[in-house]
Amino acid sequence: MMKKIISIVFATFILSACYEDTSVTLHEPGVYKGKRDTQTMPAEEREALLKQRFNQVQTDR
Amino acid sequence: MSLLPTAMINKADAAQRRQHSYDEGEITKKRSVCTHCSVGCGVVAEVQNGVWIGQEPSFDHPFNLGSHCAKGASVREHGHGDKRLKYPMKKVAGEWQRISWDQAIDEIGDQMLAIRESAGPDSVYWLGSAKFNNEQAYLFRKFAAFWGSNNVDHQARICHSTTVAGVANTWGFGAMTNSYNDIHNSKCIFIIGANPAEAHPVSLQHILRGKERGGKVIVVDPRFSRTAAHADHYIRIRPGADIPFVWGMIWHMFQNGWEDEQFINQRVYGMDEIRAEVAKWTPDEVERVTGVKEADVFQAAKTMYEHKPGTVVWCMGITQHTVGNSNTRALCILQLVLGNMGVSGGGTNIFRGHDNVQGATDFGVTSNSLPGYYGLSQDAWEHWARVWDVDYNWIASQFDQASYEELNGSPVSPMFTNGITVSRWIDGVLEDPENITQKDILRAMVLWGHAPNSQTRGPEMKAAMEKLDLLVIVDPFPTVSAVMNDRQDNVYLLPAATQFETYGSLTSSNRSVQWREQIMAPLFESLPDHNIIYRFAEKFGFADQLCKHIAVNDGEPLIEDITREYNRGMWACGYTGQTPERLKLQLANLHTFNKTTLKAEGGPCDGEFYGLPWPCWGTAEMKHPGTHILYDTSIPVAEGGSPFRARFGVEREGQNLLAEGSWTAGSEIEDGYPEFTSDMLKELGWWNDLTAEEKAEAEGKNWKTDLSGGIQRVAIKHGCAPYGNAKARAIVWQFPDPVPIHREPLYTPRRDLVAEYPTYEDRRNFYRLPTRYGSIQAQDFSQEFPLIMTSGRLVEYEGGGEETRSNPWLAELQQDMFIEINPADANNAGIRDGRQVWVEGPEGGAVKVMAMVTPRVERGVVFMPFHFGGHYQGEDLKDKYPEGTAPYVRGESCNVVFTYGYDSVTAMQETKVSLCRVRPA
Amino acid sequence: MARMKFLCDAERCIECNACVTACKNEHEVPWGINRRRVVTIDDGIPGEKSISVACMHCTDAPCQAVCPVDCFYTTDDGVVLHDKDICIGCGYCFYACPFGAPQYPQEGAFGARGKMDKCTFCAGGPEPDNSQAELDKYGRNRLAEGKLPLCAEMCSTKALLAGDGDIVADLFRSRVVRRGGRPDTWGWNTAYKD
Amino acid sequence: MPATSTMNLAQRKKIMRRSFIVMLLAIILLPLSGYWLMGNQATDSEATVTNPRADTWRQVRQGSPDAYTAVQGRETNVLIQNMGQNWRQLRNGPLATYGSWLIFAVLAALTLFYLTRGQVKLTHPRTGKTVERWTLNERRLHWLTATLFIILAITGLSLLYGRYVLIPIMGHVAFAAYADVAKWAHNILGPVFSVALLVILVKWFKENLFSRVDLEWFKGFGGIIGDQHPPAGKFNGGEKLWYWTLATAGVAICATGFVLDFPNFDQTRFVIQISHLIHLSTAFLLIAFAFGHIYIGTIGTEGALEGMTTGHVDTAWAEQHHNLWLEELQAQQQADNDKQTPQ
Repeated sequence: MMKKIISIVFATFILSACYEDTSVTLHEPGVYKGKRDTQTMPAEEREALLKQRFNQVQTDR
Repeated sequence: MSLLPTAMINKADAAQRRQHSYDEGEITKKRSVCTHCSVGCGVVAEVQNGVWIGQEPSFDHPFNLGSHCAKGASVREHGHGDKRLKYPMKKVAGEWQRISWDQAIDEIGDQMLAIRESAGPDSVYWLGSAKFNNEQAYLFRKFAAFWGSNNVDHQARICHSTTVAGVANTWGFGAMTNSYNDIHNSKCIFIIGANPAEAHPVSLQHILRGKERGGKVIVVDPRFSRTAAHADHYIRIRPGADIPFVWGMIWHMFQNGWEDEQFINQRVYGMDEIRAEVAKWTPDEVERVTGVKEADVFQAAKTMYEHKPGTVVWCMGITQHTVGNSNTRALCILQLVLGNMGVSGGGTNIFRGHDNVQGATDFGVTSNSLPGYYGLSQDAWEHWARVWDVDYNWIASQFDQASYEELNGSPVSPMFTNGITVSRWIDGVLEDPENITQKDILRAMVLWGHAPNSQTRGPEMKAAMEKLDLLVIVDPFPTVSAVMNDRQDNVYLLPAATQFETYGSLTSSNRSVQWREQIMAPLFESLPDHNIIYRFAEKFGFADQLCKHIAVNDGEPLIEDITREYNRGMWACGYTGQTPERLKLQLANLHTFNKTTLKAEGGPCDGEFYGLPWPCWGTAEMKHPGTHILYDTSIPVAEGGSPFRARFGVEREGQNLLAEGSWTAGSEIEDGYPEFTSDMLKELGWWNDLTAEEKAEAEGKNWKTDLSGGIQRVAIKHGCAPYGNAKARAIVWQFPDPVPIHREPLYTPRRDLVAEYPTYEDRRNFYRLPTRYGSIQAQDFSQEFPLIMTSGRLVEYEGGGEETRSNPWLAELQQDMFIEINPADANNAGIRDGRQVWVEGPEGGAVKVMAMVTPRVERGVVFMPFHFGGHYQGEDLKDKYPEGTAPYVRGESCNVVFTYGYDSVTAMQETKVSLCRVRPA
Repeated sequence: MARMKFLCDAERCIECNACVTACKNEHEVPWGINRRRVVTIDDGIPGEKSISVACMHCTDAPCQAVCPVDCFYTTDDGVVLHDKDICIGCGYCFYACPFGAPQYPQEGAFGARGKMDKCTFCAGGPEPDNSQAELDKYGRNRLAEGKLPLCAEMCSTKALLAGDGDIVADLFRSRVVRRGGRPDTWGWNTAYKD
Repeated sequence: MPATSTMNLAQRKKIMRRSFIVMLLAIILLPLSGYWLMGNQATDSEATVTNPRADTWRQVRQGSPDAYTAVQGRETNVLIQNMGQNWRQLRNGPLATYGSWLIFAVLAALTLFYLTRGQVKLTHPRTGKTVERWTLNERRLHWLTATLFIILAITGLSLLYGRYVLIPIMGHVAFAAYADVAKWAHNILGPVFSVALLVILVKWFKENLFSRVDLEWFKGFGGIIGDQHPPAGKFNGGEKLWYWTLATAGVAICATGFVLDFPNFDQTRFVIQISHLIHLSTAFLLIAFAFGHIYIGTIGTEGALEGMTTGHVDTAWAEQHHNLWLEELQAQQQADNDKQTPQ
């Protein structure tokens, strides 16, 4: 009896090592289910801004 | 150990980081300049709550357009300073103890005063630094003068002193003649003894720009470097055979009539002697001595002739030789032959090493000159005494009153004799006092911003450090000086602030003077260098003299006042127009400067060159724009034009030394003329152009000593250069070798050439010390030590490497000190790539390093970077650093193996040719 | 829509490693993790070429294809990012990536690698733009500030270009025309399909 | 036929060794075929390129072992590793597809077999007399290994099919839990399984050497088809085949598992990728075999399971399935008895 209890406790202990995070993400093949990447500005606006930056900084003098 | 995967960055770590935080405090931008090399790249720092939290590219900056190399892109690490020396420390019975600044200054000062009493002021060596800004460098030289010694020097001695001497004696000023940006206009870029891709990476932006605009790149180097990889033509040369190679090129030029006859006739003196010497260097002889095939030499010569204007770039590969001064002059002559001087895209572009080594040189942190290359003559002292507004006799009384040398048959005070050089300070300690031409040996050494591992003869340096009575290290880091010796007592470490923790001006390699803003307050207990200088001055009792016209706030001399003071005295090399106000205005208007011509187009600085590159003549009110390209006669002096300097008289042996038929645009004297004096103004009838105050000051003075600037103003008003209009000298008659001639290195493997091309005779007194040449070369080491050893830089590290090896972002990239060795040599010695080897030198030094088997070096040549330190002959010195200050990466210093050898004019150390052997460890 | 791309001009790259340290600086990347690196081929012999390489933000990203937990996503700008909260550190993306981009903070027994870390094109991660959480996990989000990746912005010779693929290509083409040769858009065949 | 029957043990061993090597080589080399094909294609397309730098880039694609990088670490000097894409395609393509087919095919075959043949019944009624077949320790060892095997198979498959197959089978919540836990369970239990397997292989090595008896056993299809009961010792031919599968594929899966599980020994990505492909291939092989083993040991054969649960089997069962072993046991007992009688 004692052995059983010890082994259950031991097994629980070992298995607890496999535990990583309480928040569980439900996976679906090929579907990203993480946090949504909300961007501070619309893509078009950013595109224009980045183009301007590129022309300012990466051109050959 | 946890098996659980943890997030890369946990919260506790994040809190300790000095990183951007989005929700606290306003972010301000500060503009500074990278402290790692001489290009002078602009740095934009983002500061929040006094913490340097971000680094942005400085796109407006004309030099780098936001670019950086590995070092520049990592300067924000200075804001962490994890491995910095945090407070003053003192070694007592082998243990480092924390002490206060007051205690440190008191104890050091008392000991120095005692040494001064017993051994004279020359027994304390004040070793300064190219890491000072201009104001600190100037104040440091002034401080040493007030202490009463010329035993003051800095790294320029061991990097470009031969350039300064050789180039200045050829045409007037010892500096880069054009600019990095001007290389855009070069049609041929001839790089010899330089590896800018690793030592000055941002300069490659300009070089490659020139290349893409049709310029040809020729690289001459013993090593296939990263620069060589971008060359159109790479030529491998035997180390130490530069003069024969250059003469070989010129041989082809003379042979084919490729020289610029008109330019030589108008603007060059002594070319006939050069012709005679060059005639000896037939293609066969060149190949025998240099190992370069005729076709390569011919091709290089032809390319330079066909692609004009061409520029010549050199660095330590040329300067660090016993014949360094001759090397630099030979290259000047190459440009004179081609007529490539004074034109955009031409010139000698000498890339300097430290961010402010040009400035520190200009401000005379050298044992042979006062600020502004005035020298050590009585006139020079009197000039500076007037600028400083102190009694000349008081300064003279500070010096040792006895005489140890004779000049023209009469004894001279140490005040007027060259001090010991930094390259030889160890001999100043170890040499028999009988042989030293000063009162006593060196007893106290102040290493102020200097890495000892950048200097040769490591074991002897260790002995010298141990023999000293007192060793003082002033630096942001403990440096190798703190650990390489076995001293148990009387070592002091004083924490200096970096240039990011203070502000002021600096001079980049192209002579541009830039202003830095302060990014953050000094970290920990560190102090800016000028504060420390002031503290010592207070201790020695001349603080009031030192800062007579400089405001002092809380022990900090006001930087702007120092700038204004040197503006009043630096006439000789044109540091008089760069006032703090003008420099700050430029800093605020970086975007208005053209990125190739460096000239402001519109805006408040309209017409000025970026950084007011010296010479920036006259007073600031004259609004001289600075001189972008030296010796350019196509524009008026008032707009930055200049002829060659009349520095060496007007005639010699019946030959005219002044220019003939050549003058700067708009010059009213349409021929050569000597330097301007008050008498000359009177002769020319221009005296009355001076104002009454100017007349009073200028009477009896010359363009260098007239503190009113009137003589310069009037000369320039008439389109003339204040320093005259002369020829460049192809022969420098007062040097040991007036015509540069080849001399084999002291440690040469080519014994067959020694008889024909011997080195100099030993000298009894050279910068106060006996110096050996022939006695070393007489011995044959080449059997036992068959490999030629040379050294150089890595892109990740700088100088002695202490600050860069303490920067984890850089240190991670180069974790092992290594030696490059050709596969053939490695196989012969049983050496495998990545294994440890012992490198042993003929003077007994040995280092244990990692082998890098690579075709970068050819058979018979090995290469080591010189940035490592913290190991000594196989032993890791980690435990000898004060706690928490050991750099992330430590390794052997190659200079433990490097040997004796000093340039015949400047005592530059020889680090580019020596001998060694390598065996598996 | 802009399609962000990297391009390293091998004719200009001098292996100065500015890109590597700029990245470390900007994102406080710890020792041992290198989101970007420079590789030199034919080192020390004529023909030597250096290339700076990081995550190329591929069109059909292999990492995305093999990830067992789908922690990758592609932004509107074509930047391939991942969610460290989902990543299980299995290492598959490292096996699949042609460029060796994925990095792990540790490499221990039982496949303990920690959360994967890689170049984000300075675009952070799924946390709100410019939030402290994003900064801690992924580094700074320069794109959200209207700036481009710092490695390219600080490149010493302007060899490394980063930005909208079309304008990057245009600039590069003009350089190639000036040099008179064919373009070597390094890695583009491997990384990009459009 | 006579030739086969006269073949001696050494020859058999030789053939076995050879076939084992061929198998292993096939496992290693087959996945490379795609690489070889792609390599050829790449060279073909580049042959037409006239870019002066083409040589450089070809060198990059072929891997340049002398390339330099200041960034320390494994394979940091590799610009493009080609195998990654092949690995991805082989793993996500043929291996995942055919692997699942194999598993379903085996399951279908077993079902079909059960439906047509039914359980192999005891031909003689139970005698009520039992003999000990497996000691307590042997049973412990078996069940430990079996449990680990099942856990590893399920966790392993969940990593491969998580995105395609297991969600419909197990439901979202269960799979999500796996995704976090499965990798760790798999990585930690794998080495334990390896140790257990090693003990099994050592312990039962002698009994599992093939002999002439097994040939007949195989000729009689192990008594599964038809009513004959071919002779067998303690381990019949089928069990020996299972043993040797474990000794080859099982060892391979453990070895490759270690390569994957301990990436901290500077193994290259190529080694890891190949190991992973072998790991997957052998895993499918073992899983397929295991289904057969489980079927025969449980519902396929009357009385078989009790040997592994109670440790004892009825002599009637032993007579039917392992007659030579029973004879041996009885002879042993007889000998023991004889030893005792003189006193």
